[in-house]
Amino acid sequence: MTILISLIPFLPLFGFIILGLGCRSIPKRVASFLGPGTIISSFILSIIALSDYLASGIPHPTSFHLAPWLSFGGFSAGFDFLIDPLSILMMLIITGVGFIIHVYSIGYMSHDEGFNRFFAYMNLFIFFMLILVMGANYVVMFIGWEGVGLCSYLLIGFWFKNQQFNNAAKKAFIMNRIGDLGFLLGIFLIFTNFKSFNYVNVFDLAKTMAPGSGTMIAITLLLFIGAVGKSAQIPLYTWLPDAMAGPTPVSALIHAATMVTAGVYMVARSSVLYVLAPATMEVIGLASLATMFLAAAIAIFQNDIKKVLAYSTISQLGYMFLALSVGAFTGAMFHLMTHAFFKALLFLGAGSVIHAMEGEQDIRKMGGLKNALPKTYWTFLVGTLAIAGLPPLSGFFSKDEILAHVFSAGQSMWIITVAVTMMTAFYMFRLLFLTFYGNYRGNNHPQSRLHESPSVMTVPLMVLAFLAAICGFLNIPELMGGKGILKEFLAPVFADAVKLSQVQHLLVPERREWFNIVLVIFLVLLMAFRAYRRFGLRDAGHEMRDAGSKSVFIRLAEKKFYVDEMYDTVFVKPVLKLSEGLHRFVEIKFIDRIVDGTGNTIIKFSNIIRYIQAGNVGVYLFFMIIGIILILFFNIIL
Amino acid sequence: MLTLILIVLPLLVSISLFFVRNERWARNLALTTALVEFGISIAALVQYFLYCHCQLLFRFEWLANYGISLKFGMDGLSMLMTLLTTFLVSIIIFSSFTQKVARSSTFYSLIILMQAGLVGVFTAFDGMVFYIFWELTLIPAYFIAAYWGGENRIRITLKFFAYTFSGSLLMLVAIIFLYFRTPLPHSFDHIWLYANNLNPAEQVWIFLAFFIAFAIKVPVFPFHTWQPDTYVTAPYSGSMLLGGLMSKMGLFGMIRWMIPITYPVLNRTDGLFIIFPLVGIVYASLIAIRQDDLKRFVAYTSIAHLGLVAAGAMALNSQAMQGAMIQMVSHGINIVGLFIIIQYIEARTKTTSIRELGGIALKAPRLAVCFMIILLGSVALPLTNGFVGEFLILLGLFKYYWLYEADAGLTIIFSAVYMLRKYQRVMLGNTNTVTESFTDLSFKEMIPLVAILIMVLWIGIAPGMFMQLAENGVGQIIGIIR
Amino acid sequence: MNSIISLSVLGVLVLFLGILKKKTWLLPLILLGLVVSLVMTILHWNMNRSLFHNMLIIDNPGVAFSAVMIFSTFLIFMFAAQYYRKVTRPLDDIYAVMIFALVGAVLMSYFGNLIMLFIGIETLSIALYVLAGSHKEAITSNEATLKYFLLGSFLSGFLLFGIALLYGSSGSFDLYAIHAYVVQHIHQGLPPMFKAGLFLLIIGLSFKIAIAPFHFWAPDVYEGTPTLLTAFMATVVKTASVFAMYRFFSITFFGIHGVWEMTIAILAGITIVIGNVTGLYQPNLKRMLAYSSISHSGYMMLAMVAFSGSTANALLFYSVSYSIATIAAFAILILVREARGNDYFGSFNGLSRNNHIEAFTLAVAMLSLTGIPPLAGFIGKYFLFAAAIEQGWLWLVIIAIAGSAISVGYYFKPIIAMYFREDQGTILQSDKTYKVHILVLTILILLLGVMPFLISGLI
Amino acid sequence: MNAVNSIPISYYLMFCSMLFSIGVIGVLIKRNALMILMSIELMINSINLLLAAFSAYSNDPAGQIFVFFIMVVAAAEVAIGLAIIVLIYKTTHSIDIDVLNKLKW
Repeated sequence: MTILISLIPFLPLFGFIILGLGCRSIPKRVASFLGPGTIISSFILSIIALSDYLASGIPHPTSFHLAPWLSFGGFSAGFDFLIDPLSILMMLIITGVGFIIHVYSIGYMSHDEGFNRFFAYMNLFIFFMLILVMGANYVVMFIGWEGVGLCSYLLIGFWFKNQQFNNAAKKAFIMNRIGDLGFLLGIFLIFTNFKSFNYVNVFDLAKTMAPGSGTMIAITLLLFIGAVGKSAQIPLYTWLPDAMAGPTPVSALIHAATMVTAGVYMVARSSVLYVLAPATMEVIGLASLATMFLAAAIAIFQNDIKKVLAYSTISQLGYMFLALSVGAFTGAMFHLMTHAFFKALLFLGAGSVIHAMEGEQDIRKMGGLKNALPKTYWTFLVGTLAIAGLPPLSGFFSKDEILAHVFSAGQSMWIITVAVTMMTAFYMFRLLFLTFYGNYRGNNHPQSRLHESPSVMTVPLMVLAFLAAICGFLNIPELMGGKGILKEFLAPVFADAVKLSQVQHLLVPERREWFNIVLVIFLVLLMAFRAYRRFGLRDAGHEMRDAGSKSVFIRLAEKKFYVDEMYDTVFVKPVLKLSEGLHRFVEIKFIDRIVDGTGNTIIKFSNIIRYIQAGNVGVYLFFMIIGIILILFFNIIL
Repeated sequence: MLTLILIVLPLLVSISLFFVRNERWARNLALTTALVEFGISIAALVQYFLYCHCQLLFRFEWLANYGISLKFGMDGLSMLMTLLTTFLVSIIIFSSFTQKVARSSTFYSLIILMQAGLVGVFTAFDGMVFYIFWELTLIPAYFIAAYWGGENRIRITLKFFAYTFSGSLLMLVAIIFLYFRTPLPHSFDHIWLYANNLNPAEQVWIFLAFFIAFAIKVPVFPFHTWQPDTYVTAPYSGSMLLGGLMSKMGLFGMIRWMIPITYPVLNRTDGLFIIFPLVGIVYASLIAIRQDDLKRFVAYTSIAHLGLVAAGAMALNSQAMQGAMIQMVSHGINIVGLFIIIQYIEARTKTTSIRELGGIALKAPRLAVCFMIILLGSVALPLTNGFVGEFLILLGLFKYYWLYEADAGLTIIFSAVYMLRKYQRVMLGNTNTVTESFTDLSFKEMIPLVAILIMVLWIGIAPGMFMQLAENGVGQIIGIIR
Repeated sequence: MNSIISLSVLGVLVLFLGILKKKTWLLPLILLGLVVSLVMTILHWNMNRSLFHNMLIIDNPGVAFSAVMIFSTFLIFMFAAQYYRKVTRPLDDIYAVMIFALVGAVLMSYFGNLIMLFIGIETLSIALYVLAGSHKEAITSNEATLKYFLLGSFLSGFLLFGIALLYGSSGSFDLYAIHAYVVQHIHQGLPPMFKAGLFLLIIGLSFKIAIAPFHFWAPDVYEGTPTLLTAFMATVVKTASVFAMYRFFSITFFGIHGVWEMTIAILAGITIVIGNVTGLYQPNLKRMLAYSSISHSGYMMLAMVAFSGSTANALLFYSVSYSIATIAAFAILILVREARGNDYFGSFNGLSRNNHIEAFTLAVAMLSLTGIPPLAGFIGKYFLFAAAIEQGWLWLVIIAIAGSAISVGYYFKPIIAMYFREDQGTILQSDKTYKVHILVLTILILLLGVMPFLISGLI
Repeated sequence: MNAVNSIPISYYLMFCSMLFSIGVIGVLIKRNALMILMSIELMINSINLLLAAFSAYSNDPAGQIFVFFIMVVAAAEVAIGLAIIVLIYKTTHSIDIDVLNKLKW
């Protein structure tokens, strides 16, 4: 069994090595088999792992010790894997969605000369992502944590001729690094308190500790900083929109479905620690609310199809963290899953659109594509409905669960959340209508050349659309007579957390819950309708007309609230100035001058005292007599 | 015995090399010597692990009535550093084959002499012998840098020599003073020196002397100003020797001599002296961000990285010190790798100015990959050698004082910033007139880099052996401190 | 004793040969005679006897040092042939005077009586006055000899006065008698007259050693004197005077401290600073070597300051290493001066291109003088520093350390010129034997560095 | 004998010291090589006198023997000195010591 489990991550690694070494020698068709092939096989293995887990009488988590790694002073952090529902779920998502996207990429990247390199990177990413979720201790998780960061760097800057893209990649890596420092500190704090890195030992010890203790809050906050960096929450979210520079499949896989959700996974994984730190939960709640709202607000005013989706991703991640903050861990994971499906679907759809438009990404230049790209349109529509949260699509169920929890946790938070849901619906439908409805506005690219993508791209779309449509039924709440399969599946993971949870849920009467659901659906539909009224029927010229009357808020939102600019002036520029200044003034003008100065002073001194050697006997005699007198004086008179 | 051979063989070879006039022979003789040395050190390693960490001691009463004895041995620390030395010297000599060297027989004889000195420093168990070898390395280093160096090399190298030499003289006084504070009969043997009976005040002075001497060698901020110029002006082999090995002498000296002898000072001052390297980390990282010359850039990064190591060494707990040992090895490997890459780049483009470079990755994917992996090593990505050491050091510092760790941890961010910046400017983007005709690495050029990459990944993925060596060595030191 | 006789005889023989115009026999005879007397000296080893009522005391330190001085003279004569190649007239007089000077030096290393000390010193000095001026045509040589003579005889006046006072207070010239006197008076403090005598004696000797502020003659005289004889002054004379001082202390103040240490410590400190710092600015090697010799006499004073049993050893080793290195440096200097007319550092440029051995030798000599391990110079410095620290003269050692740090600045000038500056093309004329001699010196420096136990444990 | 002993030793000492000092001062203030040479002779002779006196007081011949040695040596010194001065005079038609300062710094 250990072999099979360990094969799950190492098959992609194997693929990476083959593709990486033989980068230029391997023909494309081989690569296009090898790349997805490794993923599908590890997907199958994950299913085996799942079945094995379920089969084993009373399901219990199993951990495998693969190899020793760091060992010092009796402590050790080895390559250990933990197989429990949480990791199995993540593995399935990663490999499943990963496989679909790989297949899609075969078509999408077909014309790129870096084809093999692309698949090598993608495989490497899958490897690290699996390491991240399968690790049985925080250090192994950190390996994956940093590794996926590296892969996202490599893939964002995939077309490295363009320095803009490279900057985006660099930005992503560095911002992640900032988070990672927090994460690392968290790990150290854990180690110093629990004398171990292993989840099991740590949580067992943690359970015994008093809730709300300072160290616990510190640990969780530090870990959360890591999550903020990885999952693009305020204040470290600005890298994600830029990350759209990468090829669209990358955005779908890394920056929507999997990597960015690592933070959510990590918090869920350490749920035991988090429930013991209510203060941290509060912080997470506030941060996520702010992120949700801000991102949604920005998304409404974006015109780049991928940017809209990027901001929507940020805001959806906010949903998940909100769920975590109110202790709805299952809800968070559920939304993570559904979001993985429909956001991947949306991105791939967008990719197909871009592919058809031959690189055009500005939705103002699109419109009326639904005739040209029917498959893309329908799948995209499914995705939109799903994310907007309309029944019976997956998004409805996951959002509903979160909303329910939020409502029971606090009315005010609920109201904001609903508002964000409405905004989500609005910008998604805006995107949909601007892209596929109205009449074609592309000026530099004739409508005649539009063409539906090849089936290697559209089939994945359909698969994802199907999943996005139905996977909500995995977890139908009791309210609707479902029995929450996923909830039961994940229950053992979160059992302790739920037991220890500090969040007090006020009991909500069923009728009220039904009311909320209906209300939300109604509001969403309303938004969709408004979006249709504003964007669905329009033609190009009209779009630009009401550019005049814009409130301040809108202007700010269009400029993304100048956050990037602020960071640039507050952090980037000062650092560069400092670097310059330190070198010019401190290094050369001060420290080095002291060093050289010592030498120069000695030489000057030498130049002075050598004139005592006047060359004149009289002077010599004089000095000698002085010396003699002094010596005799000090030794005899004194 | 092996230890003695390790030291004597290169000495003899370097002397004989002076008289070899045929350049090709000189080159090959030098390389073979280096490889044989490497082989011997491997043999020593095997022996070390087979016979329960016996210290391979060699002892000869050199100046009996002055308490000086030629005592060499191999504990974990020495073994680790010796392996590093022999490995890197082979790499350095081999990588120097790609370019033409004037009076190469002298050149290689100096390098081999340097190796002898380094091995002596790392294996000496006698204070005075340690000092003698310590100075012995200075001569070849100086001559290599000053004879085969770049512009205004004379001034820079003289500064380098005078600066480091004054530091060492301080250490000499300290060692002699220490000698008379050892239990009777006085001896320079490290065990005697450890068992000194200094009073607190004397301890402080001894500590300062050692600290300054080692800090200049490493170099630790603010004693570092000789270093960037020297790295820039020295020939590549010289920069590699300086950055890869000579800087380690300082850190090794801290761990082997300074800390066991004067740790009470570190305890009493409560981490005051860790602040120097910590400041250096941030300071050098910040400066590195805006450096235009690749060699100067590497020089500053090495100040930052070694600052971290020095901090770890002085944190006085086993994790940090063990991490420091590992990180020394990793840094040696990485910096040599970086210098090799810069050497190749300059050989093709005749410039090390980042402003003029760019888009090399398009022309030379192999070089790009090697550069990227070594870069990852030095930004301490997990599964590369950089991570293992830095993780332990930071963990140890964290146990020492969390704020120090927070400061030192900034390297994680800064290293990413400057490394990626330079990588982007040099390798990525579109080619320009300078890099238009850039050719990818030849097989011969690949060999040293591949060897380095193997080490980078080996230490990163399976550090077990290295960690055990480090742990054995550090264990004794910590045992003394406790 | 025999060595003294043999040397004197040798001198006389040399003069006779001169009369007989047997020019070619000169050097062989001298070298042979030196070897013979060296052997005789060594035969005195371990036969501690005193001659003529303690006028001369033959003990191991004396033997060792006189052996060193004879050996140095031997080395210097090795280069005489090359140096006086161009000179046609027989040089019997100069050689003879050198040998007589050596006799004086040997006397100084055996003296057991202040009279003997005085005679030794004067024999040495008067011979040196002649040698300094031996290059009659050169005005610099004349100036040198005049300065040396005036200052020398002036200071020997003080020396004499000191001796007289010592005699007056202790009633004897015999060192042991003086020792007895000191032993009985040390407790209620030595009378001022005795002290005055003591310090005047020290002053007189420190002039010969060239200790600040009595060092002024050294640079000028060294520069003006013919190079070969400068080498003689810098090595033999210095060794003799330093050892004479040491001998005086070691016998008269056997086991007694604290009368003169502080004074000499201060003088030594000043000397080290002045020698090194002033040397930093010198544009030519010969004058630079003068300052280096000043600073080294400062280092040797550490042995007087840290006055204990082991310092004789330290002093011996130091003077050996110093003498060899200095002679080597002068040997190269002779060649360069011959080939390029002057001895400014500029004329050393690119020496390493065509003259590997010469360049290497000079480099080694310089490094040894700087005190870089594993060369002899380092071991010598180490012995002295160790002795000084053992006696608790840390501050003085710190000054000495600073001095040697500064000394890098000038000792490296020739190295830099020879190895790192552009070639001048001229090749030094030096025959095989000369090269061999140079190599011997280099090997000696290295050997003493690697195996100091060869002579470190002698006395 | 009595004649000698009738004067206390301290007088000799003072007298000789004065003579010596006079010689020193002469050396210091004179610029003429010959005069300096003479002053030095004065110094040496004062020492001779002192030695003689000492030896007379501590009935011990050594001092007076030493005086003879000193005289001999002094004679030799003077001989050399005069020779040197002559040499100097040949080259630079003066015996003023200030003329000779080619060698300095």
